[in-house]
Amino acid sequence: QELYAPNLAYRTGPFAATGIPLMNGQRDYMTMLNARDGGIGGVAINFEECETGYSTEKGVECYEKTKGQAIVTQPWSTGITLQVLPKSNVDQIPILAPGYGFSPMADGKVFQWAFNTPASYWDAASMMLEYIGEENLKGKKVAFLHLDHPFGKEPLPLMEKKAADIGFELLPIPVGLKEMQNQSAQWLQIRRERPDYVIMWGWGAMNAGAITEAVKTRFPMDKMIGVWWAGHDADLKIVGEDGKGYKSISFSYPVLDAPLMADIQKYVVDEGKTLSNEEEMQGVFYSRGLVISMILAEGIKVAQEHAGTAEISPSDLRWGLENLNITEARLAELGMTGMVPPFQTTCANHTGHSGGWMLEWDGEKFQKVSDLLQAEAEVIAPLEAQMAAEYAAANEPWPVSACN
Amino acid sequence: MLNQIFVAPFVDMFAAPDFLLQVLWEGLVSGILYALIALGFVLIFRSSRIFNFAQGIMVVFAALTLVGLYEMGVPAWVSVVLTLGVMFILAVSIEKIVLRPLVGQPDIILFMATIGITLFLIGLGEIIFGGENKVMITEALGIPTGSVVFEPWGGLLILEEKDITAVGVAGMLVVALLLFLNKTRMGRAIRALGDDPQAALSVGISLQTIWVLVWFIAGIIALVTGVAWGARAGVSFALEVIAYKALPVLMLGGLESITGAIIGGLMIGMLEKLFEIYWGQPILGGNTETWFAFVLALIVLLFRPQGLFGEKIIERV
Amino acid sequence: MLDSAPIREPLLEVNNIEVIYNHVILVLKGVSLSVPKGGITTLLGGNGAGKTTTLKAISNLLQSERGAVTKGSIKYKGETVQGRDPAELVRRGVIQVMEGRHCFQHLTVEENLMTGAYTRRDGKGAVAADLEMVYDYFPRLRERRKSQAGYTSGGEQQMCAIGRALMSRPEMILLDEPSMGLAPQLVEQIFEIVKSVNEAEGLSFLLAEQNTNVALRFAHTGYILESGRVVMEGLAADLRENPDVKEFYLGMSDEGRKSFRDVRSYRRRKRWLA
Amino acid sequence: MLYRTAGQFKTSYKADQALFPVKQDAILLGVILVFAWVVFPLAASEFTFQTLLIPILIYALAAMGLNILTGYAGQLSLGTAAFMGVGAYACYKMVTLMPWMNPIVAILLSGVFSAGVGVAFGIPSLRIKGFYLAIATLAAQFFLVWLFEKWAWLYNYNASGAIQVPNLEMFGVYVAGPQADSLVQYYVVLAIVSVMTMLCINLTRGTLGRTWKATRDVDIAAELIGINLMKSKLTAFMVSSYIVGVAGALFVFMWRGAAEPNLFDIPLSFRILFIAIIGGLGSILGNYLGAILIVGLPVVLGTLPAALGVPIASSMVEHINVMMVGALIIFFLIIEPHGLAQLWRLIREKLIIWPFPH
Amino acid sequence: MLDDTKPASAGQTVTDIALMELQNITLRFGGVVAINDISFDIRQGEVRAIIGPNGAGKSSMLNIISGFYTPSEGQILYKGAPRPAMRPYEVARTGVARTFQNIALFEGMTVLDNVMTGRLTHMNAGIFSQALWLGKARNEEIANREIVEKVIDFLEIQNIRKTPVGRLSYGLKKRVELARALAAEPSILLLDEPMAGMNVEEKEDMSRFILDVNDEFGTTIALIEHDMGVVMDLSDRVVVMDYGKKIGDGTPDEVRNNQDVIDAYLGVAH
Ligand SMILES: Nc1ncnc2c1ncn2[C@@H]1O[C@H](COP(=O)(O)OP(=O)(O)OP(=O)(O)O)[C@@H](O)[C@H]1O
Ligand SMILES: Nc1ncnc2c1ncn2[C@@H]1O[C@H](COP(=O)(O)OP(=O)(O)OP(=O)(O)O)[C@@H](O)[C@H]1O
Ligand SMILES: [Mg+2]
Ligand SMILES: [Mg+2]
Repeated sequence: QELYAPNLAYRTGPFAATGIPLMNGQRDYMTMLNARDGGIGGVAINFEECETGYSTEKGVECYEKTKGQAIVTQPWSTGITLQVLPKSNVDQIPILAPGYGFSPMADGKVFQWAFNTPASYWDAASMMLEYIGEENLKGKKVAFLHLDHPFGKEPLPLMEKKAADIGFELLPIPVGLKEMQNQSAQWLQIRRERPDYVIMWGWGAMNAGAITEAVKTRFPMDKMIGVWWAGHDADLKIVGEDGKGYKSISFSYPVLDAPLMADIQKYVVDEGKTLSNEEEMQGVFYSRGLVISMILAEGIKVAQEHAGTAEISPSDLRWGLENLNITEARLAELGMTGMVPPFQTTCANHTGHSGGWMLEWDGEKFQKVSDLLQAEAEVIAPLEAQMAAEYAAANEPWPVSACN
Repeated sequence: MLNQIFVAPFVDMFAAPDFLLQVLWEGLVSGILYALIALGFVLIFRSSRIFNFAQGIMVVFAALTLVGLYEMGVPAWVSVVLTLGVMFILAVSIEKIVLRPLVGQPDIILFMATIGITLFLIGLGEIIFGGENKVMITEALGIPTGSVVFEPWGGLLILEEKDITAVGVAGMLVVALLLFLNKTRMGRAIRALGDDPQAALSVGISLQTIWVLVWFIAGIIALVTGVAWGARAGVSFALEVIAYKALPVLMLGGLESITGAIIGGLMIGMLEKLFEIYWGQPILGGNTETWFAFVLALIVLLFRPQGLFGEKIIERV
Repeated sequence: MLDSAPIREPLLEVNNIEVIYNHVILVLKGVSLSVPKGGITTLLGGNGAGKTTTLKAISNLLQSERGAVTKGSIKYKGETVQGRDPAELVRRGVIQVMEGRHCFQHLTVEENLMTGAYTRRDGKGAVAADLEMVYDYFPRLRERRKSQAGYTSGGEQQMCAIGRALMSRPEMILLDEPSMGLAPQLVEQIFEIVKSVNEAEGLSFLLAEQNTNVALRFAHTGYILESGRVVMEGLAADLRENPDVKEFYLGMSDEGRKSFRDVRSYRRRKRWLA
Repeated sequence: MLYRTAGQFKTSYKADQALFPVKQDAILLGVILVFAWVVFPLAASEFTFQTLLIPILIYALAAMGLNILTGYAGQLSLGTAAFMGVGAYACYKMVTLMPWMNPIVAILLSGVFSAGVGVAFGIPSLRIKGFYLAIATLAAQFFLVWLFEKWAWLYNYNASGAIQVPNLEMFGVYVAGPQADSLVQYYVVLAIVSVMTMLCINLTRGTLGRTWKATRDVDIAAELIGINLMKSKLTAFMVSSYIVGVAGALFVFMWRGAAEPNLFDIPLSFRILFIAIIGGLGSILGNYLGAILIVGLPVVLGTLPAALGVPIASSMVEHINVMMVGALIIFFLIIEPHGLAQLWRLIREKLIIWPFPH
Repeated sequence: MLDDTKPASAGQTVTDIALMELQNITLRFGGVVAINDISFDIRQGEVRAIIGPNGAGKSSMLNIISGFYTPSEGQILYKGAPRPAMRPYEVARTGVARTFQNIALFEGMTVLDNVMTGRLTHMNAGIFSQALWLGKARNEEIANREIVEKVIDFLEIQNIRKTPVGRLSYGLKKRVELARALAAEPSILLLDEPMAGMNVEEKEDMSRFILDVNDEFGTTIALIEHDMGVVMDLSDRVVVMDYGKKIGDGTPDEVRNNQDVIDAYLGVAH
């Protein structure tokens, strides 16, 4: 008996570089649970990967292939998420998209089956601005360097709103999918416009490209902040010392001496079951992979308790993911203290808004340089509600739940 | 609007000449790199009328092999030699497995076959090297990594030394190739083959030898390109898309012309950068580099259907 | 004229070969012939008889047209040629001049000629001397040496192709319809060249021709091919006297040359079809 | 002796021009149609509909459009995906601006827009030939995708820049959007694709088809025997882009449900080109064979290790898959450069003379 | 003319009316003067041969007549009126059909389809009618097919009707090309070396076809050929070119005995 929780992974294609450590982390966590606890609630987890290469088409194929038995879909790309989102109501399978996807998915009433726990892109943008500080932003110019793709455009509504509210100039600079490795035009623009800050929404090969160009253009590194997918150790290692001061917001942090890491070492690495390596395991992305699988595992656990059976259905899992309560105490039990901030989800709140930390590259690795930052719920919530409603209207008939 | 199109950009250029120079330099460097890829294309096209789409992946493959070997502890220059060996084996296998059975087939079939090669190499490469972004071993190869800074008119102009090196190496490569093609027996055979493979066979030009040779040279060019590009942004499979950039360069310069590839590359590199910075970003929302080169090439072709330096298409009945 | 040339040892022997195109189209149905060293042998036959196919089978150029020799053997100087690289054959002295003037369109006439010397290793001087020789044979080519071959007239291209073959210093030339599209005095001239090369250098020729008249005048031996089979062979002189050959290949009736105006649609049956 | 044409005499030119002059072909077609209309829909699972049946039909249609241009008229196009995009975006704008519009009518109309764009980008073909012409289509490819990205009006200014198919109904049944049933969508696609195939067959065997083929084979000679090359090429661009546009609309509305601009980028163009070439340029049947191979193969390869119980990581399967597709493309090009359709033709020729070898 | 409804003007004799007059034609390619101030005419119903050494400019002359080259100087009178500048396909529609020195058949089509392309100038059903295979398109297809079948019968290529032309031998290809040109029912037929690469037997056949076309349909024929036997036997009048210049013009007998022609071309008297 097993629970089928497939992962639409991508270890190939132009985004593989950032995908692999995440997938490895996710996989190792589940492997560890299976080895240590015999799965969850006594049932083994079948954590099969279905390779998408970050291609939406392959993603949909994987979705169709797995949806028969799967209790969850982990689409792993904003494009695939957008594609399967409308189908989730019909197929009734929860979509788990931690830290990515469509920010308004936070609105659980409209997006009953979608979860972007523990934090959304709008959360990320909000925290980044907060970190810089309102006083430092007023009247300044902020370049928003982003992948010209749904993923890169996600935070724009919030950024535009904040720009208007605070009074800074927002300068969106798109990077085409084919220009990821050759961003000299974008960086010439940055040189010409002399922004005070660069906020980067990069992914895959774009990150390394941007960071090397930034170094070359002599843009002050400490004025450059990336989203959490632009905080991959390997991307910064290319420039090493020169990247010192580069920051990235994150909802996860590697705690190498955490008890969980010891378990991973014992049950996975020592058994030769990992696909990762020591260097990668110390990085931000690997540990984020662990966190993401933890969220899924916790959701399953809550669902099992609620349903009273270990063999839960997709709807049970949805209930579980809606009733996560990851407290400090629970994190301690999991041996993950400090690896992710505590958060809680509800039927109406599918994100949990955990908040996050600002990490900074010190020339060798990322260091936590802030206390826990929290996104501005009062700005984000109405925006979420509004865009969720627009989405529902455009996709009539679209079921909306009351959540009570 | 008219002001934005016809006046403002020039005012900008004039107002910050150092910046204009920087833009041109960046354009020049990308142009050289496009041209290098285009060179690989031209050589193969000349000898076999094969439009070798796989040149892009060969660049990635060469660069990854180099870095991979180095990471395994092989000294840098030994890695270079071994990589050349790998490129040679690749050339031989492509000739044996793909080209030989397809002799005399229509152009488009051969073009498709090279796309097949591309896919095959992507799959194989990812199995061997994994998908991670790798750091080019710039320093180990002794390529300078500093930068030269000028301050013309009180402004700032930054030239990376590795870019300067790339420009120099590319220049030498071109001269060598031109001499080879025009002054040697092999060069003539290469051109003959491109015209009429059947007749070339009949006079004893061995397709095998020439094709292996040509693909091997293309492999060397790919390695140089891979090092140059890799030094800028790391090496990963995402690099493969730069192959597309070589297409308009080729068309603009003329499919058979080495000079055309170089001049086409430089023109496209610089013009697309200028257009993007002074027109694209302010007026069109940016990212015009994705299509500018193609549209430019198209416009040129409307006036010269064989490209700037291509061989005139002989039409007789 | 030269009919009485002595029959020497065979240089090339084709033994009962069968050729199939595209795995389905059977074109040669058992062709055998032999070319003596230092002789001019001609292969006659109507359109589609299989002359070109025979020559290509010998020079191993069939492969690129999806054709294959499925039976029989071809031997040059006693060694099998099947499965060898065409380039190797050229090096060993067999070169083909293809039907339909395959010149390298974008190369100049002179460059075209120079490619003929591709396999040679005997130094620039010798090649240059041969280039002069070719120009002496074909003065028209000298005039047009700097033009791209693609822009020369049909006849000029034919000369260029033959000149190119001579540049390889072969022992045997497979000549596919050299007269096609050439002005009469040029045809004569080319055959004269063939003859003088044959006599002076001992070069052997296998000559596929439609122009039976000229071919039989210059060749020593001849074969007539019809629908992929050899229907007649013999000394050129004998062939010329054969009444069927006379009527069907030379356009002669008993009263001498027929006018093309008088041709009736009714014709006597060929004897070998009976 | 199964496949004997001997004895099937034609007594009129009309009969000789019938679609299937050979009886066995007509029977075969009948069998295929029964499968397509009855057996598959009854037997297929959701997964089969979504990953095989529907995409194969749509890809075959797109390839057919490309084949008209490249296979019949000889104009190489590397921009098919962009023209599909035009169809898809046109359809999206129509159904969102005019929600009352019948979705099938919208899909059929959207081809008109791509036909217009196709003709515009086809104009350079009058001067530019061969691979050089590919540049015109590449310019279309990259420019249009850029436009889909930048012109917010096209995607109704929504935040993600992607288009999402709304629920569309026809006679009370959902035919597009998340609520639509795969079976219904399959039938809609099948109907449209069948009709288009019929029209294509008619066009390619008639005057226009001959005009195109003449243009393709020797354009100079074609012009000298009285063919207006401009008209010939532009009609090819028009018809081709129309079909491709309809395929694009079907692609998004009947299958994918949502689309980002880069969906219509060059890999899709190449994919369709593969289908057309592996299937056979200048053949209608080939597009189906090619689509079955190119769409079906990765699916089969992907499920194979699991079915055989071989434990291979899915990323490895994917790597091998990419390699295999590459290798198979080369393999098929080598065994028959003129495509699967030609292979079928050869088999037929063999069957006709069977049991004799020649 | 191939149409049964029209009475065949069989046995038409050569008239004195010039169907086409070429006046002071000069053609230059960059520096090369391919044709240098040549004038001659082609009369209604005659067989007009153009001969000359290789590279003399014969094919170029034919290309000018069929509109593929535009003369650098000079003009063409066709059916009595000066011909304006035209695209080649427009020239074809005025009743000029031709064959090519280097066969230019549509290799991807069957013989039948190739010959049908010759009828394209006579077919004009709209695209919708074709797509639906209804009414006009279908009738037109059948009507033209009948004409084409007559040409095919006439040239005795019935048995290869459905063969792709790529598989044919050279001689048959030439015949198919002739069929394609004939199918257009031209007023003037231009043949560029129709008998190159044929043996006597085949030349005899081809001669018969050419003569029959000329006799039975009254088609005017301009012909380039290197086989003097053929030229002398078939043609009514002969133009001789050398290095782009006209060096002789007259009946076969006149030309045969013209010393310039003998020197430049014939070598020996024929
Ligand atoms: N590539 C090919 N594929 C299929 N059939 C072919 C091919 N080449 C030649 N044939 C066929 O083989 C037969 C012999 O052709 P071949 O060219 O050898 O004749 P030939 O005697 O040289 O005629 P010609 O005098 O016209 O040149 C012809 O019937 C032709 O149709
Ligand atoms: N498009 C062109 N560009 C340049 N030169 C040309 C072109 N067409 C023909 N010529 C030149 O014009 C001259 C006449 O060529 P043309 O083909 O008319 O000769 P021809 O009399 O038909 O000879 P042949 O009997 O060998 O076919 C030749 O020298 C040829 O090189
Ligand atoms: Mg022949
Ligand atoms: Mg000529």
